[in-house]
This record gives sequence, C-alpha cells and structure tokens, in this order.
Amino acid sequence: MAATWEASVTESINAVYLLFSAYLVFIMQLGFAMLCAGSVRAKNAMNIMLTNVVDAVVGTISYYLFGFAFAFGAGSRSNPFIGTAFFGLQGVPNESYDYSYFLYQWAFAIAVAGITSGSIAERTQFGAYLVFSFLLTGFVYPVAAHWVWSPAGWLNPVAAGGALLFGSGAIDFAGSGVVHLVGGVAGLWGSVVEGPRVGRFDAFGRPVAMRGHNATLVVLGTFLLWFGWFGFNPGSFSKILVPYPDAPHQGNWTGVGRTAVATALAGSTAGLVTLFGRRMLVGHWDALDVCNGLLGGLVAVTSGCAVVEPWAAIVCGFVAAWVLIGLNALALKLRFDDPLEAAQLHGGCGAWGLIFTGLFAKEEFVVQAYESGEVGARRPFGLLMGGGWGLLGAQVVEVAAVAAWVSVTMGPLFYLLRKLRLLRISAEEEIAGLDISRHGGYAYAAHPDDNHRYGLYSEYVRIQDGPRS
Amino acid sequence: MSCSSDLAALLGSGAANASGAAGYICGQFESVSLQFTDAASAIDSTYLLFSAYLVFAMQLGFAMLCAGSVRAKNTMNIMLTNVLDAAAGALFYYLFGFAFAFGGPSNGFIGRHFFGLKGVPEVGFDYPFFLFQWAFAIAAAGITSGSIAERTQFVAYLIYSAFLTGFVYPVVSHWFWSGDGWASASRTAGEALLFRSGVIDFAGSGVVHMVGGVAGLWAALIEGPRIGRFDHAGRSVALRGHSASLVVLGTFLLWFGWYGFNPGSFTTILKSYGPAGSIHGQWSAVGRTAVTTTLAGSVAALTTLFGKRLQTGHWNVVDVCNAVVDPWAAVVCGFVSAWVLIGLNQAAARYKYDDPLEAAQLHGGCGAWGIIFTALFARERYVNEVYPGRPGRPYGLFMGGGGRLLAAHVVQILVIFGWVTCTMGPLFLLLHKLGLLRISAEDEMAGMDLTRHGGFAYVYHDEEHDPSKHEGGFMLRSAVARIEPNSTPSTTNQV
Amino acid sequence: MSCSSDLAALLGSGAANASGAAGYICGQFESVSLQFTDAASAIDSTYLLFSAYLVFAMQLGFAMLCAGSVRAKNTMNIMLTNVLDAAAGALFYYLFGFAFAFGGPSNGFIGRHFFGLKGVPEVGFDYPFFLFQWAFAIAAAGITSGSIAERTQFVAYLIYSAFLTGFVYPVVSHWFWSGDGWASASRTAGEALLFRSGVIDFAGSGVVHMVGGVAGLWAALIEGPRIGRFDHAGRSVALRGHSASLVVLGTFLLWFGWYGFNPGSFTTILKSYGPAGSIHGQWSAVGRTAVTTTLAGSVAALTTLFGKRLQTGHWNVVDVCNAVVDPWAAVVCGFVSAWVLIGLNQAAARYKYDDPLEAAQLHGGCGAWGIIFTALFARERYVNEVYPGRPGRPYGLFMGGGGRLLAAHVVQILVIFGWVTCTMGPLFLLLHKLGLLRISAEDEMAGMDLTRHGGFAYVYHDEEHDPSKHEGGFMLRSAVARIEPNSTPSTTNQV
Repeated sequence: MAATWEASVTESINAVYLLFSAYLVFIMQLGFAMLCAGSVRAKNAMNIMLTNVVDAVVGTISYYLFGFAFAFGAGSRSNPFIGTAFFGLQGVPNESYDYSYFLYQWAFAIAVAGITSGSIAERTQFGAYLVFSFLLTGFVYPVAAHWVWSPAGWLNPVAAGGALLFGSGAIDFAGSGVVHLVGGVAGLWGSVVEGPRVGRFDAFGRPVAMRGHNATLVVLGTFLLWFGWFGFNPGSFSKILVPYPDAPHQGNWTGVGRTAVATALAGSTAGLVTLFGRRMLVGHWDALDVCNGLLGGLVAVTSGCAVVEPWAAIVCGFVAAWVLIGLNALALKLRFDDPLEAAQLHGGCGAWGLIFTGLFAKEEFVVQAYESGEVGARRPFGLLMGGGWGLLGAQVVEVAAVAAWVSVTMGPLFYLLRKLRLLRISAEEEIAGLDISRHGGYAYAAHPDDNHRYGLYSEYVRIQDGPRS
Repeated sequence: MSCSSDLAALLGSGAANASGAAGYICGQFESVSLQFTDAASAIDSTYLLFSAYLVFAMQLGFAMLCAGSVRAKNTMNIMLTNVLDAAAGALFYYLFGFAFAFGGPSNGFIGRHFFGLKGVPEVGFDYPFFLFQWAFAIAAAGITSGSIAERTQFVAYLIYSAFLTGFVYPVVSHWFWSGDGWASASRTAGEALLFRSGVIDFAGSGVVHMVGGVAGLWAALIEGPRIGRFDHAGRSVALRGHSASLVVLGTFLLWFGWYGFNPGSFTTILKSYGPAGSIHGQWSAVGRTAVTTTLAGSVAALTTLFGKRLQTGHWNVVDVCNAVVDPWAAVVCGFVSAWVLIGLNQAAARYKYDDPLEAAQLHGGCGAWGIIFTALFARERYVNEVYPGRPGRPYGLFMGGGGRLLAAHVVQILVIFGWVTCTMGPLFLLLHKLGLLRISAEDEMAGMDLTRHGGFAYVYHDEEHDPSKHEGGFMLRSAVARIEPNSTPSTTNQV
Repeated sequence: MSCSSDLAALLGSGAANASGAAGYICGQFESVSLQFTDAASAIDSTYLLFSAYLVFAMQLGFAMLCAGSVRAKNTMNIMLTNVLDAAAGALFYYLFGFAFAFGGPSNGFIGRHFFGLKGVPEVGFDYPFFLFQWAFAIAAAGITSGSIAERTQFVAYLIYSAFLTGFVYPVVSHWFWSGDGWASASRTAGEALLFRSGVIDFAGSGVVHMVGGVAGLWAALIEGPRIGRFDHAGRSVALRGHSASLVVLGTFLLWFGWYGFNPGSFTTILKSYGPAGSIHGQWSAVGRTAVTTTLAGSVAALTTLFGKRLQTGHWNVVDVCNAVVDPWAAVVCGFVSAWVLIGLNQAAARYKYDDPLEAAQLHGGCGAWGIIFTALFARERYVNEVYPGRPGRPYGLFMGGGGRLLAAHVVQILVIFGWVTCTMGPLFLLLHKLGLLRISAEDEMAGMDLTRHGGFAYVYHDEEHDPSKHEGGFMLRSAVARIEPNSTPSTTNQV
C-alpha cells in the first residue's frame, strides 16, 4: 500500500512542479515578444510581434513532429549525435519521458527561435522567418540538446553506462549553451548575412542610434523574462522530490531554491554593473541598457545556476555585464547591427556562462545535481574551486562544438535564402516600415486629438530650449 | 480493524501478544496512510490553486486583448468593464453563483446550498475549488463584454454582468459539471446518464465559451453595429483596434491562462490510473491535456494565418491571435476551428453583424465546434480514465464509439443556446427598451472615455508649458478635444 | 528504536526471531516516514517557490502601474527605478537584509546570522524561504518609489532603496515575523508574547505596506508636490498618468501576484489541522486566504467606484484599480478600506500633499486599517490553527476575544510609524540638505527621461518633416530623420 502511494505522490508532485515550470518558461515567449516590440521602431512593431507569435506556433508543430525525437529519442539505434525515436510523440509517455516533460522541452525550443528573431528584426522577409524557425526548432536546436541533455549524447554529464567526456561531461544545466548560444550564434550569422539596417551607419561608417519606440514594453518584456527564468533555471531539475543521501533534510527542493537565488543574484548584479558602467561611458542612466545587462546576467548564470554558490553568481553577473558592454563596443566597431543585441547578449554571455561553470562549479552541488547526491561520488568540478581541468575542458569543447554546429547549419541556410532573395526586404519597404508594406497597417492607430498644437516632444523641447540657446 | 484481526491470526498464538502486536503494526499503517491522504490534499490543492491563478490571468489577457482591439477613444471604458467583471463577479459568484452551480443535493436543474460559502469546506468542495470556479465564471462574462464593446452604457454592463455570473452561467455549469446535473457525465452513482453517456464538456467549450458567445451574439444583435462599421452601401469598413502590442500581449496571456483552464479542469492531479505505482495517472493526463491545448492552438493560428493570406493578401497578427484564443483538443480540431472562425467572420460581414472582438464567432462558433469535435474524436481509454466507474460508456463516433455521445452533445448545444437566449435575450431587450443599453450617437462619435470616464486613456501630450490651457487641467483639454471630434485621420487607422 | 524494542516485546519469544522481525518492520516504517518527510519538503518547497514567483510578478505590476500613472515624459525614469529596486534589493537583501530579518537567535530587535546566506540551508530556513522574503522586501521599496515619482534624483533613489531593503524593512520584519522578534505571534516556545498575544500581521499589512507607505509619506512631504500639481490659488490640478492600459495591466498583475503574497505567507501547505486524514488542513486555509483576498479586493474596487461617482460624477478606472491593490481580508474590510482611501485622498488634496501613485494613502492608510481590522475580526479557530501551540490566545475584539490583540496591534502601528519615521525621515532630510533629493525645476518641466536617461520612453514619430528643427533636440530622432526623409500622415500612437 505504502509503496504505491509513494509512487503516486512522487509522480504527481514532480508533474505539478514541472508543468508549472513549463508554463513559466512559456511566459518567456511573451517576454520576448514585448521586448522585441519595444526595441524596434514603431513602423515595424507589428512585424516583429507577428514573428514572435509565429515562432511559437511553427516551433510547436516542428518540435512535436521531429524536434523532440531528435533531441530525446532513445530508440534502438540511438547514437551520441542524434535521437531516433518518439516522432510525433509516439511512445510517450514512457518510463523516462511524460507529456509534461515534452511540454517543458517545447517551451525551451520555441525560446531559441525567439532569440534569433531579435537579431534579424526590422529587415527580414516573413517567409524567411517561417523557414529558419522551422529548421532551427525542428533540427538544429534539438541536435545540440541531444548532445548535452540526452543520456545518450556525447557531451552529457550523466554517466549512463558510457564514459563521460574528460570524465566529466559538459555541465550546461539549463542551457546557456544549448539554448542561448545556439540562438545567439544563429542570430549572428543571420545579421551578418543580412547586413545592417538601412541608416544604422552613416556615410562615414559612424553608428547612428536607432532607439526602440517604447521603453515601457521593453521593461515589461524584461520583467516577464525574469519571471519566466524562474521556470527556466530551477525548473531544469525537472523533478523536485529527489532527496540527497549525503545531506540530511536536503533534496532537489534545496537545489531548486538555491538555483532560483543564484538566478536572481546574477541578473541583479549584471543589471547594476551595467547601470554604473554605462553611466560612466555614456553619461546618463539608461533603462534599456539596464534591461539588457540584467538579461545578460540571467543568460550567463543559466549554465551553472544549479552547481554554484550564490556568491559565485554575483561574480558571474559582474563579468557578464562587462562581456556585454565589451561585445557591444566591438559590434559597433565592426559595424555589426543587431537590433536587440541578441547575438552579443545570448551568444556572448551564454559562452561566458559555460566557462564560468567550468571555473566555479562546487563539487557537492555537482554531485547533487547529477548523481542525486550519492554518498562518496566524486566528479571533476570548477577549476578555481580546485576541481581540475576536466570540467573546464568539457565546457570549452561545448562552446566550440555548439558554435561550429550552428555555424555550419544556419550559416549556409541564411546564405541560401539570401541567394534566393528570400531573406531581406527591399530598401524602400524597409524605409517605409514593414507594417505598412507587409501587414496592412501600423501597430498603432491614430490618437483622437491628433491635431494638437504640439504634436511631438521634440517640438516641445525645442520651444523650451529656444530662449536658452 | 480488519487489518488488525487478520494480522493477529497470522502472527498466531506463538506471539506473546498477537493482537497487541497486530494492533500496533496496523496503527502504524493507518497513520502512514492518513499522512498520505494529507499529502494528497496538499498536492491537489496546490495544483488547483495555481491553476486557478492562471485562469485568473486570463482576465488580464481579456482586458489587454479588448483594450488593444478597440479604438483608442474607448480603451478606458472597455478596461473598466473588465476590471469590474472580475470584481462584481467575485461578489455575485460568492453570494449566489457558486450555490446555484454546485449546491447539491439538488433537483438536477439548479443547486441550492453553499450560499455565501456557508458550509464550505466540505469533502470535495474546498475553497480552492470555489476560487477555480469563480475564475471560470468571470471568464464567461469577459467574453460577452467583447461583443458589445464601444457602444454600450456602463450601467447595462453592470446589470448583465451580475446576471450572467450570478445566475445564467451557474445554472448551465450545474447541468453539466455538478454531480447532480441532469446532463453531467460524472453524475452521482445510481443516477441515469443522459443517453447513457452524459455530456463530456471537460473544460467548458460549451459551459463557458458558448454561454459567453451566445450572450454576446444577442447583445450585439440587439444593439446593432457601431456607427461607421458599414457604409451607406452596406459594405464593411474595418474599424481597427488601436494597439497591436496590447492584442499580442493579451493573446499570449490568454494562452498562458489556458494552461490553467484546460489541464486545471481535472481539479486533482494525484490519482493513479493503471495498477498502482505505474506511470499512468492523472499527472500524465494533465500533461497530455496541456500538450493538446498547445497543438490545437498552434495549428489553428497557423491555419488562420495562411487562410486569411489567401483572402486579404497580408499577414494579420490579429487573426493569428484570435485563433489561438480557442484551442480545445488537437491538430485537426485546431485546423477545423480556424476555418469555422474564418467562415463565421465572412457570414458576419455579410449579415452586417458587428462584434468588435469577434467574440460571438470565436467563442460561440469554435465552442460549438469543440463540443461536436469531442463527440467525434473522444478516445475510449481516456474517457474511462477521466470519468471512471462506469465501464462501457459511449465514446467518439469516429473512434467507433457509436452516436450516443454525439446525441448528448447536440442536445447540449441546443439547450445552452436555448437557455442563454431565453434569459439573456429578454434582458438585453428590456435594457434596450428602457434606453439603458446603447449610448447616444454623439457619445459614440466622441468616444466613451471622454464622455463617460472623464478623459482619454492616453495622455502623451503634456501641456503645462502653455498657461492658457493649463487652467483647469486636463478636463479643459478634453473639452477642447470634444469640439472637434472628427479629427481622427481615418486613413491610417489600422492595426 | 523504541518502536523496535516495543514491538519485539509484543511479538515475544514465540516468533523465531522476534527482535529481527521487529527491527525489520520498524525499519520499513522508518523509511516510509522518511520518504514522507521528503515528500512534505518537496510539496512545501514547490508551493513556496511558486508563491515567491507570483510575488515577484508584483514587481512587474508595480512597474506597469507606476509607468501608466506618471506622465509620459517620466516613464523611463520610474521604470528604471522599479527595475533597480528588484536588482539592488536582491543584492542588499542577500548581503544584510535576510540576516537582519531572520538571523536568530538574536536579541529580539535585530537578527545577526545568515549574512550572505552563510549557514543556509538550515531547518526552517531554506533557499525558497529566502526567495519569498526577498520578493516581499522589494515590494516594500516598490511602494515608496511611487510616492516620490516624477521629481526625485536617481541617486537618491538608489540610496534610499538600498537602505530600506537592507536595513529598515528587515528590522521591522524581524520584530513581527522572526521567531525571536519581540512582537511576533509565533515566538519561540517559552518566550512571553506581547500582551500574551503577539501581533498577527500575517502577510504584511504592517510590515510591508505600512513600512513602504510611511517611508513614501515622509519622502513626499520633504520633497513637496510636483510643479503644477496645485495652482496659485492652491487648488488641486489633476496631473493624469499617460496610459490607462498600463494602469489596468499593472493592477491585474498586482492582483495576480497577491495570490502569492497572501496565501503564500503560510510558507507551507502540507499540514493537517484536524486529526490526520481529515479535510481540514493548511490546504484549506490557503484556499480560504485566497478567497478572502479576492473578495476584499473586489468589494473595495466596487465601493471606490460608487463612492467616487458620487463625488466626481464619472467612472474612473484608475480609482478602481488603486483600491483593488490592497485587499486584506473580507467584504467589510474591503468596504471600509475603500472609504479609508477616499478619505485620505481628500485629506491629501486639502493639505497639498502630492503623491503621484497615492502610495502613502493606499499602502500606509489601508495597511493601518488592515492591522486594526485583524484585531477586530480575527476568528478564534483560525488564529489557533495558524499559530498553533498556545491555546487560549486572544483573538478579535468583535468576535469576543478581548482587547489584548487590539492593544498589540495598536502598538504595532505606533512602532512601525515611529521606526520608519526615525530612520527614513532623517535620511530623506539629509539627502534634501545635500541637494541630492529633488531634481531642478527645469529638469522637472522637461521631463526626466530626456534630461537624465537619454531620451523619451516612446518614439512613435520616426519621420520628421523638417530636420532643421532638430538641432539640439534629441540625437536619435534627428539622426533617423536624416536617413528617412519621407513623411507619412502623422499618427500619434500609444502603447
């Protein structure tokens, strides 16, 4: 009697935990939509939001049909490179994967395409979105996920009979590499192939700021992403009822809580550092930079959130902020244009996050996260914590492998789309704005008392400044 | 007790105190078992509560969807109605609604206990359950408010909202969801089921969405279209909402909330289906429901997108969103419901029916399709898992389960349509006769935010620098704007 | 162990290996019991974590409410402060705040362990608990930021926010919520309770809302009203916020988050009240709390709506929302708190006190009313369920529980007011003397987004007809104009 009750209690509490985490991760899609909408100019707002909605729905279909199978399919011909079972959810539920697990992974998958769509905003044809988002969610991302997260993958850190890479495997707990680096590198190639937006750099190659049209939406999106990150990182434990034998009264519930704390601290630190850093560099307190910095910290801690102490998360956020600031400066120098800084933010901070894990992972937490706290288990851990080079080596291999994989798949794809003239819109359309040329109208309708005397703030400011200057 | 005597016999006379030992051991078992009962209550309540919170988030989604879909001059009005919906709904559902809906034992037509939550908690009727049902009730009223947006008096809104959440909706939910309801699929053991099947309206395609949609249909019919919606030649003129950002925000929030709406309707999660200890249980069914919800919504969204592109030649984000709004089961469901929606919108334009949020078409039409769909595709195993205790019950026609389920569902559509028509129709007609329903044409042209709510929703143009306008503050500015209500350049008035 | 020896004696010598059998059986019980403990930890942590996430969503609600309630020219400033609130709050609450608040054993006044979370997890102080408390701490700072919106320097904001989350708020929460606090109702067994009762401030009407409200009161008093808020004759001039959509969005998000705030304050859900296995337990109390929250908010919203209509003659959605923001217990609570809010707003207008978000009136006034309300209406059974282990404790005055609880609560109001006044008052005064508090009049007229944050929050007009107008305007606008000389019909756009 007791045993059966126990199974039911365990299954149901884990399902509750995983499902609500999945819902939170889904909220990130809303966060991306709002962040993107606020970060582009008003004339393209509708386009970018439509792509976000379409990312979600196209991703759903392709992840349901192929993606989940490529990522987690543990068939008879399973290999370290790609999964081969569970197409269209056949064979689910089984001992390893229930529907709730699929839902959770699906929410991750659609986030990847959301990242990339930010990089190529304001100048991309709608058909191109459909193609790349289908392929990215259905094939490129699942393969990377299979390497690191499937028990059969060649980079995975869970010893399932086979040997681990460098005796350790790569620790990418919630996907700094698998999700963010994949999305960021795809975005990098997308925007490199497309080139900058019309008017982003003037005739002398100097950057011209193109601010988004609505800071409120940016803040809304940032907070929603942060909210969703509480599903993203702590949720990646996927089970909460797993006691740790090596510590009394502790279990995944402790790890989950610590992960959430580390997530909040890394994001907060990065936000604050960006605030002061940008204040020194540009001279004003910029809310949008703070938002991006905050997200950079969250991205960076995603890899190691479960295996580091909270204080290390502060270090992580601190460095992530400078990584982002540095990469943004570099992007300007190289005339690389990414409307949402997605490549810098998700790619750069994601790569830093993987390295960070290789430096600061704590052995006790690594054993708890990947061996359920088995007593006496030993694994390589962070270099700076005295754990040797094994883990750091595996992390570096993951950065290189993921970046290379995405480059050899998405790079040619974008290039092909460009050759077929399916990628970029015409300059006229771009100047007029995508909403009017492709979507039948602007995102915002006119204000009733539009014929007002001072229609614009700039006019108002000019009048205010007039007597003084 | 039987445990104790059984075990005593097994221990036999050899034991020094067989019955004592047996009693001791069995006492331990008993306490463990009770602890697990507590654990089950805690898990189920946690699940139900958070699902209820998600359903509540749908109210936020409705508010944003409505706000974005109306013209800027009426934004404040529509959002106020959404807030009040939730607030008035809480009061009336607390006082009467919950009692009408779930106050068993009853006569099968209407409940009669639990007024003002008296007697709660009781086994099966705890506070989280009330909260969950309340969130459903306000969703029904929220649907209707979309149909009559931009032209309805605020008082009319208060009256119908109280009536709908306090009486009309609870009665319908009593029929189909209460253990006493005459058409319920989970009727108390011993009672006969309708067509030996009962109606499987799991999360309320009919009970919530059709009720809201049909009420909206009558209201919109009685009020007539908005001024300027159809030109003199009777051609349809698009009156586009003022903010696509808000529409997308609302749509995603509704999608988010739907994860409380559909999977949450199990109301418990700790329930094993297979042999105890297996992986099959409500937790898996809950996950399956969430997945079908996702798929149906996604397919419907994609279908609407491509379907509309053929017709109008441009991608329209609003259509994508509307289709996402009513997913029920799976890919085919989503595919068909998208065409149902497109077809009904065509019909509405032809018959000069004006529904600013397409609420009647969307919730009424797709809700009815959802009911039929269930009767066609319900799978035997799932039906028996979800509604246990009656082996051999009918299931989907296309799955080989015979037509009895379909018959029951057709009956459901008819009675819901009839009941809502007989109650809400006369109410709206009465309000219309009393002149309480529709605002004056002048008010409508100027926008209700100005005439009824003391100002517009948006104030982007500060005027403090202009002393002549500063006197009297923004009320004066509103008055100025009032003189020139025709100032809207309608050419770019598109979403 | 005692199980094993007891059972061995009962089994006696008749059994082949009595002590072996007893040990085996007891070992099984032991392991089941341990598993049960694990399950309880998992369930409670799940509950607490998701509640903490909901409370965190309130920060988003505050940001949107603030953004919508200020004028467009200051939107970016107020939102930046809200983001930083959460970020700086996380850092300072991690370093000091949590230690001051819960680092027992202490001296009753201030905690002194757990700095930088050293020593966590410990029994009763796990990471989810920290996360939950952090979300509360940043809510307190978020309340204050509303009071001083539109006229405060950014540096001042950083300083007070760190001080409030790192020191002032934690000390107050130590007094009332820590097991060591001198006024806590759940004081460690053996310690005397204040007035043999302790203060029942369950979810922080006083600890969170009054602290935030009183801090905001002093800040707003020291800063003085915004320019243009009162005209030369001293009459009040409405400075309306720029977006009602955002206000409604924020209000609903706060309402949503409140379901984490109030029910979440139980921090556990798996706890039986009756005999084990009964339906009465924390899960039911949690549900009840959610229901009272809903009802109080709804009634307050409805009351404010009708109350204000009498006064100003039009429905005003913003008022509804503000009242929804602070529900505490039940219908009467909501009803009175609406009148408290209306009265305080009247008083504020009379005394030329300017608080852009009515934060001091709302959170300070309704928070204080909530404290009194508890002392009047607390029900004996619920008090004993929620704070077990001390039978015969005082309860609500109107419920026949005597005046001791009321006395304790009056003391609470006084000490909170005194403490916050003594700490935050001098801080704001010092900042004022140093010229760090208020921005210059020119900056205030032009809007802080332009002068401090590099540009406005909204850029709807990408194209300009006359680039020459923009010399010295703001850079990005003119830059864009250079590239895109085309003009389109000017549309003034909103969120």
